[in-house]
Amino acid sequence: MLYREAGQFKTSYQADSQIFPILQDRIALLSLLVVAIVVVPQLASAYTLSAILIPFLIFSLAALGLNILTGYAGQLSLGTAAFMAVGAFASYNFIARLPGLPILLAFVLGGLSAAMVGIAFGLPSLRIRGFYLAASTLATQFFVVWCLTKIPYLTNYSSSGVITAQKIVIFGYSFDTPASKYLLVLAVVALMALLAKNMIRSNVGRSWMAVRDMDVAAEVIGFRLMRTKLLAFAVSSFYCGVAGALYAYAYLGTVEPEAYSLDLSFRILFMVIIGGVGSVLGSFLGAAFIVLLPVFLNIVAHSFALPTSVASNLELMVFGALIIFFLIVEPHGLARLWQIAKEKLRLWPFPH
Amino acid sequence: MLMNEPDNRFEAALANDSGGRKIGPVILDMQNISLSFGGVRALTDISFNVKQHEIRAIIGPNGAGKSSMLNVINGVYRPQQGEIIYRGQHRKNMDCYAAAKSGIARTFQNIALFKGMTVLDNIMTGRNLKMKSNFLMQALYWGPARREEIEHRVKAEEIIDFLEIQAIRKTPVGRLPYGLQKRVELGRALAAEPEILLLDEPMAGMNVEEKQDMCRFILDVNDQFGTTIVLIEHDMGVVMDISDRVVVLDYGKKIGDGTPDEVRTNQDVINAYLGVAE
Amino acid sequence: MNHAANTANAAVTAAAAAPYLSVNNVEVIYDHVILVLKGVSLQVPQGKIVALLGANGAGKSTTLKTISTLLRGERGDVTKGEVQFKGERIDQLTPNELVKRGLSQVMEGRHCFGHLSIEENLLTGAYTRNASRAELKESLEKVYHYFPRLRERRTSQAGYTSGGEQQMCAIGRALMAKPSMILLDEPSMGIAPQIVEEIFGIVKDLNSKENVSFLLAEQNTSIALRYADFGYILENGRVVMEGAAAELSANEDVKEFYLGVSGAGRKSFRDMKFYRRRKRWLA
Amino acid sequence: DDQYVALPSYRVGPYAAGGSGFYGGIIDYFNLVNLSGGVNGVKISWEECETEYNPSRGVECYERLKTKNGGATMVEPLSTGVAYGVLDRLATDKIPMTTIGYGRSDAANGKVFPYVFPLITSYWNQAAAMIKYLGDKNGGMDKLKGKKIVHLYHDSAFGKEPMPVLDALSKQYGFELIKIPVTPPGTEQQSQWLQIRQANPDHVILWGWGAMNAVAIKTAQRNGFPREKMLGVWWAGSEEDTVPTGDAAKGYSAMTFNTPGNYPLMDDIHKKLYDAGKGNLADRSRIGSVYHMRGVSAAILWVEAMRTAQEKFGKGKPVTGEQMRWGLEHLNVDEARQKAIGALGMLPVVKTSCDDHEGSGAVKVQQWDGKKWNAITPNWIIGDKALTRKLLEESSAAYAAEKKITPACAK
Amino acid sequence: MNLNFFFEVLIGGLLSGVMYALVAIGFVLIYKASGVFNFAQGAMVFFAALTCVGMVDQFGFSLWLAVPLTIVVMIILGIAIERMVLRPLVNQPEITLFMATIGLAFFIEGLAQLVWGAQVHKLELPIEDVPSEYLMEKFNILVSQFDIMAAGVCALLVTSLALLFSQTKVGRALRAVADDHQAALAVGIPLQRIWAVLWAVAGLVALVAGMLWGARNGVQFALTFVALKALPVLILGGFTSMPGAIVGGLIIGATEKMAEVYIGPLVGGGIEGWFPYVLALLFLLVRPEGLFGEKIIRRI
Ligand SMILES: Nc1ncnc2c1ncn2[C@@H]1O[C@H](COP(=O)(O)OP(=O)(O)OP(=O)(O)O)[C@@H](O)[C@H]1O
Ligand SMILES: Nc1ncnc2c1ncn2[C@@H]1O[C@H](COP(=O)(O)OP(=O)(O)OP(=O)(O)O)[C@@H](O)[C@H]1O
Ligand SMILES: [Mg+2]
Ligand SMILES: [Mg+2]
Repeated sequence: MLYREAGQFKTSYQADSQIFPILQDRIALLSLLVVAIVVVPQLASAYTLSAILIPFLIFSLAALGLNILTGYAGQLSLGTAAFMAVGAFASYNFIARLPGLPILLAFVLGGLSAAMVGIAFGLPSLRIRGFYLAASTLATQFFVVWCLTKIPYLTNYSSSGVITAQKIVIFGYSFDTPASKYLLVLAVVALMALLAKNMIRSNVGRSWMAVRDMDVAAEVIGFRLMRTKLLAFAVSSFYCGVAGALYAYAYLGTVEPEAYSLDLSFRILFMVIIGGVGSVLGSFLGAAFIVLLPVFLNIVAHSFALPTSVASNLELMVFGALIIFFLIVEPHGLARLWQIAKEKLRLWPFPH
Repeated sequence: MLMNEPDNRFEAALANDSGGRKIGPVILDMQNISLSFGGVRALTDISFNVKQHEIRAIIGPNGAGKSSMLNVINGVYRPQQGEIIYRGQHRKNMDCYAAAKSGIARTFQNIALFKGMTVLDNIMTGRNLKMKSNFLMQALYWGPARREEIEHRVKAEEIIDFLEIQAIRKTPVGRLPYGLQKRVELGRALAAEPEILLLDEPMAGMNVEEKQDMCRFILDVNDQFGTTIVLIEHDMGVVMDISDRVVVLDYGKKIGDGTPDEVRTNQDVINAYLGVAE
Repeated sequence: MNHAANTANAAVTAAAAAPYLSVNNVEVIYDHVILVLKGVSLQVPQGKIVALLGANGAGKSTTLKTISTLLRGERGDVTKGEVQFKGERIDQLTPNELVKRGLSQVMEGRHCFGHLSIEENLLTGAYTRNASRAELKESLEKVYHYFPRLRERRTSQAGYTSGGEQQMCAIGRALMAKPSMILLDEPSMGIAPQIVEEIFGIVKDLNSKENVSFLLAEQNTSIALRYADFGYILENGRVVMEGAAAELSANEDVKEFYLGVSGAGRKSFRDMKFYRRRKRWLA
Repeated sequence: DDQYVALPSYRVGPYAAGGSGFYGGIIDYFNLVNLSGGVNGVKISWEECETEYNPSRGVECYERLKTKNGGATMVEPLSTGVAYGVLDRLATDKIPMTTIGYGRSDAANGKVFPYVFPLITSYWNQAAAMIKYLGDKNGGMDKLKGKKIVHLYHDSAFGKEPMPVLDALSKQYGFELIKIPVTPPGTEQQSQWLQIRQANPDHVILWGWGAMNAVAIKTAQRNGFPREKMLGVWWAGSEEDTVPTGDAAKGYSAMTFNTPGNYPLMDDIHKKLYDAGKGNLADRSRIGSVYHMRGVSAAILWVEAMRTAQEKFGKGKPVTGEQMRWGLEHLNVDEARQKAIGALGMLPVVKTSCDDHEGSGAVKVQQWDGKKWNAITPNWIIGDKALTRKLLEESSAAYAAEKKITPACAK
Repeated sequence: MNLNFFFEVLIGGLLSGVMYALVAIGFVLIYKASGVFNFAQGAMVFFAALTCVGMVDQFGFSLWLAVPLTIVVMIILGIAIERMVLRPLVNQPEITLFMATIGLAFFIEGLAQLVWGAQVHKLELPIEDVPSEYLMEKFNILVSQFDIMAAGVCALLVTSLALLFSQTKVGRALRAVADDHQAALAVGIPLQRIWAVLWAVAGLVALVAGMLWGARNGVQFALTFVALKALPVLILGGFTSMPGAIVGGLIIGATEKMAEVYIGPLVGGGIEGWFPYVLALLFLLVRPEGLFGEKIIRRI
């Protein structure tokens, strides 16, 4: 009976509308943050930090962005990587062209640029729905990457069409070790996750979900479809844009536009669906699943001393099979699985 | 009741529980409304009006055009002909947002709740037009946004209490049985503190006891908040008992309009709908 | 619930007619955590109409879905008990096999195929029958005879028809399979009173002329008990009362809570239970 | 102790065919070296990690592999995206990376990119060599005047890379350069080939990668464009690019930095490895294929770098990444050395320095006869190196400025 | 403007469109019958072609033996997919099923390469991919004879599948299933069996597409990408319409080639990647359900 809410009575609505109304959740989250901020940078190896945790956090942020759009506002999108690319390339250009621009501000500007592109490409969503919309968001994907390869201005006329992210320097402190980059990414992601959580529990979040669940009814109740959907596109793209900038600045360093390929869009969509459509936690769980599982499988497969090509193919098959397996066990994703586990724990040891 | 009235109507209603219902002037006037879908004529030249504070029932056989009429009133459908006069304003058709903004709320025949959201959230959505803070403030969940959220939460809780659905406040509505969903839907509409409440078969799929409860809710809303109610219902017992005036549609045409007693004895209505005089 | 009475009653029904359909002590859990049916048992003798009554959320629909094995698609699990139809366990069969064996369900909330026309909807109902065109035509005619409104709308896409029309379509669709037993979930919902009477008339008709058995979950208790032979009352996932329809109609509690008539006869909805709400408001 | 190198490889996904051939070649040569006692007695060890050609998985692989077994001393991702992803990390980690025949051309400047080695040749030198070859073919560079050359390219950083060189040369020699992009992955090229047919060029440079190549050759055939007029880059000149086209590729030629043919070394690989069941390729018929041989060449250069480094820092013990870097910067794989290895002429002579991490820039042209590739230029071709050098200086200077690097030779 | 060239571009585009349609049909088939957007269609095309070629290359079977054997394999695959993936996921939201097909795509890709290796193969069909001499001489227009044959195959496939959907009881049942799984079950439609059959048929369509595309481009992993070319065709033609796939294919094929040839050079080229999507998107703004797709019913 570790996990009980019994005895925790909410005496005010204020208390009840806290982000995490259950004490244990609050404690768990706080300790997780403390561990992430204090312990992890101390103990984790450079490998864990720079090859696992940083991409995990960045992908979580992108997944969160997509989740706002797809999970909360119900607009299926396959253009995530394009918005990330806009964020990255815009940040790059802002810094390159406005010397002395604080880098965090550049990220925000990058995010805003992505939001703008998001709004432009979100316009069709007013008429188009479901898989039709998903397939048309591919237009964004291809068009943006095409622009980045075609317009030399966007890559600052670099001969090979790649951009090299400038060094991250904030208030004179240079973020170049894995641990410092990790902390920076963690801070950005944690802050943005908090903001997302706030939006979702307020009226904006409800407007998104209402539009997702039944747009006609939402309209009748007084939500304006256009504004709600476009806001979702904007916020989502902003998140993806910032994630894209981090992807370039805190992870890859030198990037070509193709790093933001359709493949990446799909991977982020997988994260959202596996983790849980319409769940902030799910974005993190999904990112963990998609980032970590292949690594784990890779290590396992190679420890069996199989021929590498066999191992690689098996890895792919197991990965696919696990996705299906998890969907069968819980179609609403890992977040829901987690929630059920909690519900069970709450009842434990008395079933039902 | 006007939109800019203070938000504390619930308390006000509680405080002076006078219950005196005075039927006022015509608030909504539908004139010569015609609506068709391709070849299907859902409504043909229908006129009727709704007075302030009254309970107005629309009855008629299946496919008569009742739901379509409600859809016209709040702008889901645009009639090809006719005029809607609401609070003195003449319009060719309504628009969903404008309708909601000017105090028209409704429930649907095939429940249209937001399935993925909890009961509380569903009811909170009903209050969206009254929320003023912008999304940035909401994202920060700071100051006015936070206060506003809590203020509205109080209202939502009042409705939850009123409808006696406290126990399921945090349950996702998709999991609720049909009858409770209907109640939540009513709650969502009430949360908007509407001037006119359009109810499309609010009692379908309920047993007598539940219908009694629902009637009570409707009467209370009408009594205490003075809300005008337009109601579609197939249970003649209910319609005859609680409505002030009844309009009868058949095949998209109006075949009767009047007090329950008048309608009950109207031969056309008996032939088309009631079968036997009750 | 009095256990002894339960078994006694079961014995009585069993003696009257071998149960055509029997549900034995079924327990159902949704989503691995939500316990909805807590040991429901009921029988439907051949050629009888049995009504399943109860408040919202009592578990009527769940019971019907358990029988028709449609529960699986809603993440519900039968954790205990068994269902028998014509003396055979059916809980492991697919719905297709059930329909072939003559057990059809009309689901709550219509569930018409929105993009198909009304007539196509009806025709899918005959999927399991290897019927000739002529036979199909005849069955269609029969449904149209019962529901003339459907004939008028036969070429409309079901998604665009009115609520009542969809309900008729759903019932008609089930009839197309020529079942020997029908599970009807709230057939009267959203139907004009005249048609409700007609639907129940059809039920009675099929029952007496074609010996079709019915298990109907219904909120409209008065009409259900008028047409049914036998009734079960479900509360909170348990059977709390059962008996012959006439017996139930005469029961004081049933009268008060399900039929809306108390000692003084039928009360106006306007005056009903004012106190309850009032009390709460004043508290 | 072993000399450990990291192999972030790919054996699944769209480029699996190339990846398995290339890494198979590397591992075969390593095994062969180990069989004969290693490099001065030091055995080579390696670890593979599946990148699926995906930058972010590639970075993870690099980070995972680099700390294994006491630290990796060299890495080769055979993917531009992955190479970019790890580029910034190399100097801090002190691990040299080779990008043989791909990646940034300007990385040949060791003063700016001390840890990157685009060994043998870069895209710019390839482009220059291609024009040189076409000039020779036409009977002299001056004959190029007025000729039409189509640059049919993979519409990406890769395909755009040679443009500065091609543009400069077209101006210099007066041929018309028509650039036609192909949207990746390039499974449909009907419109491009119609355009080409319409332009009726004298030559088509096929700057393709992956599936695009076979499609280009097939589409050329379906549009009746002679394959003899097509000249592919070295990533468009392997069995993987021609075999799937059947006979369509007959007469098609492509650049290469390996001379196809038989070498004592390849015989050894057959005998000592595959006959003993120790070969890395699943399919023996791929031994000696272009990708396989390219892998073997890469491995030869690495082993030579180890040898060179050991000579300076102590024979018989493994060298560190830093020392390996020195070794790579002081390579001298001349003909005598090639002969000793049993691979004389398989690759050009490679001699590196701080200024020149490429070490050669020489290529050959090979032609597909329907069954196999045959070299059709007896000598190694070198294009206008002065031009590429100039471009290289400019571009690497810009990079250095952007990254605030002061160009200098590492010790 | 050179009229002859214009016609070549047009015809070439139309025929390319047919090739796209061939892949699109597989999607339509599954979507129409279950409301599932089958992400694994590309992987199935690859798997089918590779299996067939693998048997020829590695076991030395003749094409006439390999094709029937592959058909058997695809049928088994279809049945297995129904049992292991679809059956447990019946009545789940579309997006869940979509995700499951993504998992499936990974699985099939891995399986194909595990069994047959990563090498590329050539596939030679009896008809060669060279310009038709007849047309060349007669009209001075250059059209590949292979493409003409592909168009014939495609027309045949579409006609027979369209007939299946519109004329048979199974066709009706399939459309019912796409609307509402639960209700389809309730009326006794044997969902499981139908799905198994359907996925098997989709496997066959994948085989046909795989053979033709494989003969055109070689059998290699990139076959999975042809799905990308089919998507705009789908949205333009409508997810639920067989004729839509063909018409959509023709429109997309023709316009994308025209655009690349006539507009491309003005903007730096390479617009084929996004042009069809933008075109389809603009079209959707007019008709949100595509050319022939079923109208999305939004009613309350
Ligand atoms: N898919 C589901 N997931 C979780 N809970 C469910 C689900 N379906 C039904 N329930 C729960 O099961 C209980 C019984 O529901 P059921 O639909 O059987 O009631 P009912 O008697 O048919 O009610 P009504 O008269 O309103 O139709 C309800 O409390 C409901 O919340
Ligand atoms: N969007 C639409 N498209 C096409 N036809 C429609 C549409 N909406 C309603 N109809 C048709 O208009 C007629 C009236 O429908 P409506 O839903 O208003 O009936 P109703 O009176 O509410 O019936 P019920 O009591 O059965 O709900 C019906 O025949 C219906 O099929
Ligand atoms: Mg209605
Ligand atoms: Mg029910």
